Amino acid sequence: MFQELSEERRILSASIDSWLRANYPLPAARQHGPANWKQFAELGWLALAIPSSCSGLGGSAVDLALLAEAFGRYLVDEPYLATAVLCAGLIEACGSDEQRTTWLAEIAAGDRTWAFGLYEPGTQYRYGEPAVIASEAAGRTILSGTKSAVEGAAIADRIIILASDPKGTRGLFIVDRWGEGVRVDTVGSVDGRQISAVVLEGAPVLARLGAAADKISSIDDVLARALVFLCAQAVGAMQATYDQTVDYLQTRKQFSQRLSDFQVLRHRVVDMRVEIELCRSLVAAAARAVEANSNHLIAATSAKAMVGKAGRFVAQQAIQLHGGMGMTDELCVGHYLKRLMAIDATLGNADFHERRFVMLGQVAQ
Amino acid sequence: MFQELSEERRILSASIDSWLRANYPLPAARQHGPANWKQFAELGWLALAIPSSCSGLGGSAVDLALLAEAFGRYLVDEPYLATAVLCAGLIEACGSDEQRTTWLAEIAAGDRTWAFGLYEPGTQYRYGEPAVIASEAAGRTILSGTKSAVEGAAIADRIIILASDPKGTRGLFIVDRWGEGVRVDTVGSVDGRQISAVVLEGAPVLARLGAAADKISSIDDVLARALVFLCAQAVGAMQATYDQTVDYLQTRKQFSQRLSDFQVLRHRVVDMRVEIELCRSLVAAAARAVEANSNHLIAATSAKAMVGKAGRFVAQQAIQLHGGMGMTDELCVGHYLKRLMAIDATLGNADFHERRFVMLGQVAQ
Amino acid sequence: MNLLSKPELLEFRAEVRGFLSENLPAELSDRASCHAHLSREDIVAWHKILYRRGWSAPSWPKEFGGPGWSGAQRYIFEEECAAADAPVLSPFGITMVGPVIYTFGTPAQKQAFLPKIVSMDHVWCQGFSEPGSGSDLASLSTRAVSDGDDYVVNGTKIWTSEAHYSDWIFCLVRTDQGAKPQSGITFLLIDLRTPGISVRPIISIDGGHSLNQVFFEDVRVPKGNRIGEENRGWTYAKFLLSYERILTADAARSKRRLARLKEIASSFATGWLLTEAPCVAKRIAALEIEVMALESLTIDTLLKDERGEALAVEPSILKLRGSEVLQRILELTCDVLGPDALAYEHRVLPKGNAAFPTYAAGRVEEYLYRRAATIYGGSSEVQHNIIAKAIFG
Amino acid sequence: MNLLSKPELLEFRAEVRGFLSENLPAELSDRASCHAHLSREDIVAWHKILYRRGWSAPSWPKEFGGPGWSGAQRYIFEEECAAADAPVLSPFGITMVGPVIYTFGTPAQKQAFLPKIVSMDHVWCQGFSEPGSGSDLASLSTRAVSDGDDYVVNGTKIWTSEAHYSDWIFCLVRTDQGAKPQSGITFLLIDLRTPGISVRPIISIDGGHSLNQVFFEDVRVPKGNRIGEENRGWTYAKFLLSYERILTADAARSKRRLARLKEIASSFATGWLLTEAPCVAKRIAALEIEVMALESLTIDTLLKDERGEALAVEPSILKLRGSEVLQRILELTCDVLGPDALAYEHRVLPKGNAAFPTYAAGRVEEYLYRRAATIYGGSSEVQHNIIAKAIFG
Repeated sequence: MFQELSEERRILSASIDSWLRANYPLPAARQHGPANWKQFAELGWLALAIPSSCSGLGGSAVDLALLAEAFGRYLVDEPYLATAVLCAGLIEACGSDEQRTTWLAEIAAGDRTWAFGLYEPGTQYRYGEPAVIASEAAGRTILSGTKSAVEGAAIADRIIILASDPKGTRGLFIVDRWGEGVRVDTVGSVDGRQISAVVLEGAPVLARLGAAADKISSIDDVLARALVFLCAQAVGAMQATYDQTVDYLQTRKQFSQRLSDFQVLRHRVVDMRVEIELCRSLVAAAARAVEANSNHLIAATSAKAMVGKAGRFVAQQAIQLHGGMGMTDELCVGHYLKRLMAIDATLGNADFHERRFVMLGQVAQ
Repeated sequence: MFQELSEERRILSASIDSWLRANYPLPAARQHGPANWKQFAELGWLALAIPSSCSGLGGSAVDLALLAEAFGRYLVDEPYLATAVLCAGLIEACGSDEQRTTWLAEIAAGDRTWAFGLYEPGTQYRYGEPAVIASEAAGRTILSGTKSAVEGAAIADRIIILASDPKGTRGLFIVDRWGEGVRVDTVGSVDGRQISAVVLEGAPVLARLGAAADKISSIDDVLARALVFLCAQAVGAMQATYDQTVDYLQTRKQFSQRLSDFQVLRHRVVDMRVEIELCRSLVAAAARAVEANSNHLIAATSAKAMVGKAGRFVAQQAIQLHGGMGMTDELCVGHYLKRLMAIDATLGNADFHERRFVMLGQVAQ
Repeated sequence: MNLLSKPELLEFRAEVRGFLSENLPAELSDRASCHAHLSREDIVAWHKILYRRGWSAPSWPKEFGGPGWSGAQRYIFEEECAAADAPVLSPFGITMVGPVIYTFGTPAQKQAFLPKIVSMDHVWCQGFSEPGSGSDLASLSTRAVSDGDDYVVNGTKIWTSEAHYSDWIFCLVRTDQGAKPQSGITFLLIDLRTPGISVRPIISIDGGHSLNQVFFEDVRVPKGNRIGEENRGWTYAKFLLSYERILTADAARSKRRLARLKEIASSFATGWLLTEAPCVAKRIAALEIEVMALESLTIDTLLKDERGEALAVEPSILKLRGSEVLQRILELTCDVLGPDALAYEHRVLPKGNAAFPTYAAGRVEEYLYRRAATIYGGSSEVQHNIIAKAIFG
Repeated sequence: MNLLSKPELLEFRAEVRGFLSENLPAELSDRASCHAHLSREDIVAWHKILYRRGWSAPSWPKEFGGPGWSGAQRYIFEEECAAADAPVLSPFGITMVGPVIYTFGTPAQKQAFLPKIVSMDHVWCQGFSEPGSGSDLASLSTRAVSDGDDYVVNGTKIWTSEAHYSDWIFCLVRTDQGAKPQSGITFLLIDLRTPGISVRPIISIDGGHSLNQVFFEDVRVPKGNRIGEENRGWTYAKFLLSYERILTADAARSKRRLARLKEIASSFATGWLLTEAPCVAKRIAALEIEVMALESLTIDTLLKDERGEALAVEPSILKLRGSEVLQRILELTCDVLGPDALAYEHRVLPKGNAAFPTYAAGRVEEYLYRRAATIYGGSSEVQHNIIAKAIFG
């Protein structure tokens, strides 16, 4: 994805790719479960973005992007983003020293998984005014309300909840996913993973992340990193979709010609390629911006907006070019479409990020 | 344009076409001036939409659409819309009996031309709250303010001005284009015609159209008819653009093949054709709706929105398919593009009419 | 639409609407609005309700059990059924093989098959496509060899919607290997319970099951089940493909899809980012105008057909643009759903939890399943080729 | 862009910006922003201002009079020039024939031509296209027949921008009728004042004059003005067409166009329909993001080129998408202008009348003239073919 990579990163990238190719089968043949997660821990992937001071490898957004690109290509569906990017990022940015030391080490080791309850029903991608309320009852803090579109909650140990206290101050509160007052309603997601609503009915808070409420602004920084992760995944998925389509057109004949001889189909593939090259470059730029912490919000938002549209275009065209074959669950193209749709819908779709781009002040009104 | 036409209308349509083909040369060879206008009067075209009770032929929106389609095809650039559709329509809808009898007869005979000052600088296509003010001074009503984007004002005899009196009541006031206090600033328009700003500096009002201010609501009805006229013109222009492009591709060779053998170019022409067929059908439906006075506002707005986008698409593709040749002023395709752009920008572009469609209540919010 | 506002048509519309409101079971319209794949039971149940009213074969002449409607009436019926979320009638009997049988069939075939198509005692499916033939239909390779009074059929058909619960399949088979691709083809009607036939389900990308692959191994088909002459099947297939293609724009159903989209968008209008509301409304407006144009061209074309004028490129235009617009509506629906487009169940989403709003149920599934709309029934590329041929030769 | 934020590059940017603010005459930037067609005087004047600073041949090595900039510096220079509305440098000398001369020319040719290109004492134009050859360049038919120390040239070239005020033209001519199309072509430098040359203006759809047709009637061209070998002109032409194609995305100029569009949109934000503002802002955002991607890919490609890696499809992608995005920006500008897009003058619109706002001046002209952006320099269709060939062979 990146034009120039250090030798170290080239090796990382190659090792990720070769492990997944050998060990992570395509959707039809796939098994889920804790085994993969343990493997990810052993490979160091769960520690990738965790600071070296907290049992991590201290990787940046660029390293995460390399991992994500491969995840996109091999359609990895473990809830990595929730635990290792979002929650690890929040703990790092907002946690106390002790919280960081303990919890990040647990994540790096694959001992505990986490989920992040950010959105709520009916407010789409806005999270600025959470309706989940933290209140004091019988000497303890409890949470009430519903969080929606929570990835990874079904199998998480802990859930971080963004909530307001009665004074309107927002904070990040941790609950035990299996504890009292916590109900997790889970359904399959469009890309064959799981998506949950977390219903909190007086759920006791295990801890609050960090002390100061003002750390809330760090959420946007953590989300920027997560957006780059999603975008890089999309680039990997788009490239794989494209590769399979090129192969298919070269193999398949119709009206006694190879499909790849039809000018209209050739040009369509070119349009796919153009989108991918532009996305790759913009996502790489966003990863560097997040790494450098410079204009990172706008960079991440731009990349997510572009990738959301391009991903759908590329996958839709791949299916069209595969004809009826593209509509079957047996081939991968449909799975790539669904993954790309899910990526678009996660943490703000293209529509949302175009509006956010305006709000971040790039477009004068 | 219409699927089924009465014998009478078929003859009208054929006669318009044959006169224009014989007598109205293409842009490069064209002369302007009063001669054409007199001819239009003799042919009965200026009387087409005027009620038979007022020296007219009593034609409906459908008859006007037949004329307009031919005007579009032959790139007629006389300011017919201003005099014979807009102003004649306003006089018919809002005028007193005497005003109707006198002025409509003058229009039908080609003796006087009119223009309509509706829009004002900086408010785009909104005209609900005119800043041109009618006030009383020395016993007469005078107008002050500026009207923009006025078609036909340069050569008109009379101008109808939408203005507010100091109480905010709106009315249609008539001024002498050559009279005191009226300045007409004219520049060439994008399609090689003329567009004016009318600057009113205490211009005395010759008359007010009708008596009651409540007739203002008729403006929308008159505009609906004008929109259908513009749309039908666009359909004629699109069809001519398409015909010339099909011819060009069949004639021209490249890489030892006829251009019309390249699949990508063939499919592009199909996309043009699809737009044209859909526009034709929708515009015909809008003409019938205006004729029947049933759902006519929404029908006219829909047609104008669709035609605005489709016209630009068709003409742009025609130029692309003509390559360098399409960029020269010598061929007609560029003139069609410019006429279609001007049609889009007149009385509300596609953007505006999509919003108006929402406001007319078709889209629940 | 103006052309539909004559008094007798307004009356007809009221009659249809009244019938639907009294006879369409709510649970059926619920399922039809949320699921891309209905069961045989649901499809047959609705068909029979219409059958009892005489409306189960809307395009058929009275002679064979149709209502003998005009084009305008057919469109109004479509529109009202769509607005009421009635299940779509299975096209394979009514729109495809039925007209072939009443046009080219023997008296015995007419008697045997037509009444059961109208009543849906037989559920039919279509055996045209084959693996490897794609848009190039004439390259099919399923063989039928004459053997006494029977043909013996070997080969396979694919993308066979509803085969897993159908009774009969109509097939194109090759009876002359030597001839040009189009001229060695025969049109057969095959009872799916004949020994040697097996059906493999194909799960589509939405996770549902409508598609199948059908295998024929030494399947004996009586020659009495052949339509018309041997080796002339391509003619009957072309007739079939050109029959009743006018309604393929699906304008009526797309209007209903737009109405649903508006319901979803409205539900956000208060809580949601208000600045977004006008932009969504404008995008919906643009699509609604396109659907109006499709509807207008559909009606124009129905009337043209009724006047006996030859149709040129209209059916291809309607299929091409109708399927694209349909997909754009469903795509915008997913956009507007935002995070609610993540949750996905082939059954209805959990009710009573606001995090899984009921308006989302089935929308993403429909988007995925209708991804095929620009592929099936002659792909967009094929429609482009057809229209280009009409223009340039 | 992150890759441009190294301290030495920030410093360079400041230097360029400072130079422009001090040396770019306001009336020149005014004209450049409102007119598609500048006069020879304007183009030469600006070129000479840069020449005095040593910046008139941004992509050239120092050896021949260029500044020896890195790719990043070249992009920054482009960006600052665009932001300041500096006239675009005429490409025919600097970007096209100059590099051909310094790569393939004789010492005498280098000495005679290069300094005058850098100083713009010679204005150059390009004689490649011919009537009838279109995108199929190799089918050209202008002939050059050897006659002693000269060639005698007959034929015609078309779409020759700036020919009416140029001094020299570089041409592809056919010197071997029998050979394959590509192998009988020779590359000649021709003085436009040679007897037998005539220039016919071609007025473009915007009403302006930049394009011409050039006629050659028994024009004698000394063989010393031939580049390289006879019949090998196609090689030099391919080199020319592949040189410095990276900046064709025009991302820097498109950023400026977006900024102008935003100025126009802002001027409506109070009086205008407020509900529209967010929709326009969102459409602008979508385009701005595309321009960011083009910019990012431009910089990546410049750096790749600088590292000496072979460029694959990047230049074609940049040309293809850059020209499309540019047109979409100009199209949206016309949309936002609404009724103000009707008034059109090739000179500036009347000032001081609010009905003809100054922000509208030149915008529709630019839209019309840039309609050619997807046609010239290898049309979008040709770029698609090139990329497809790279993918599929």
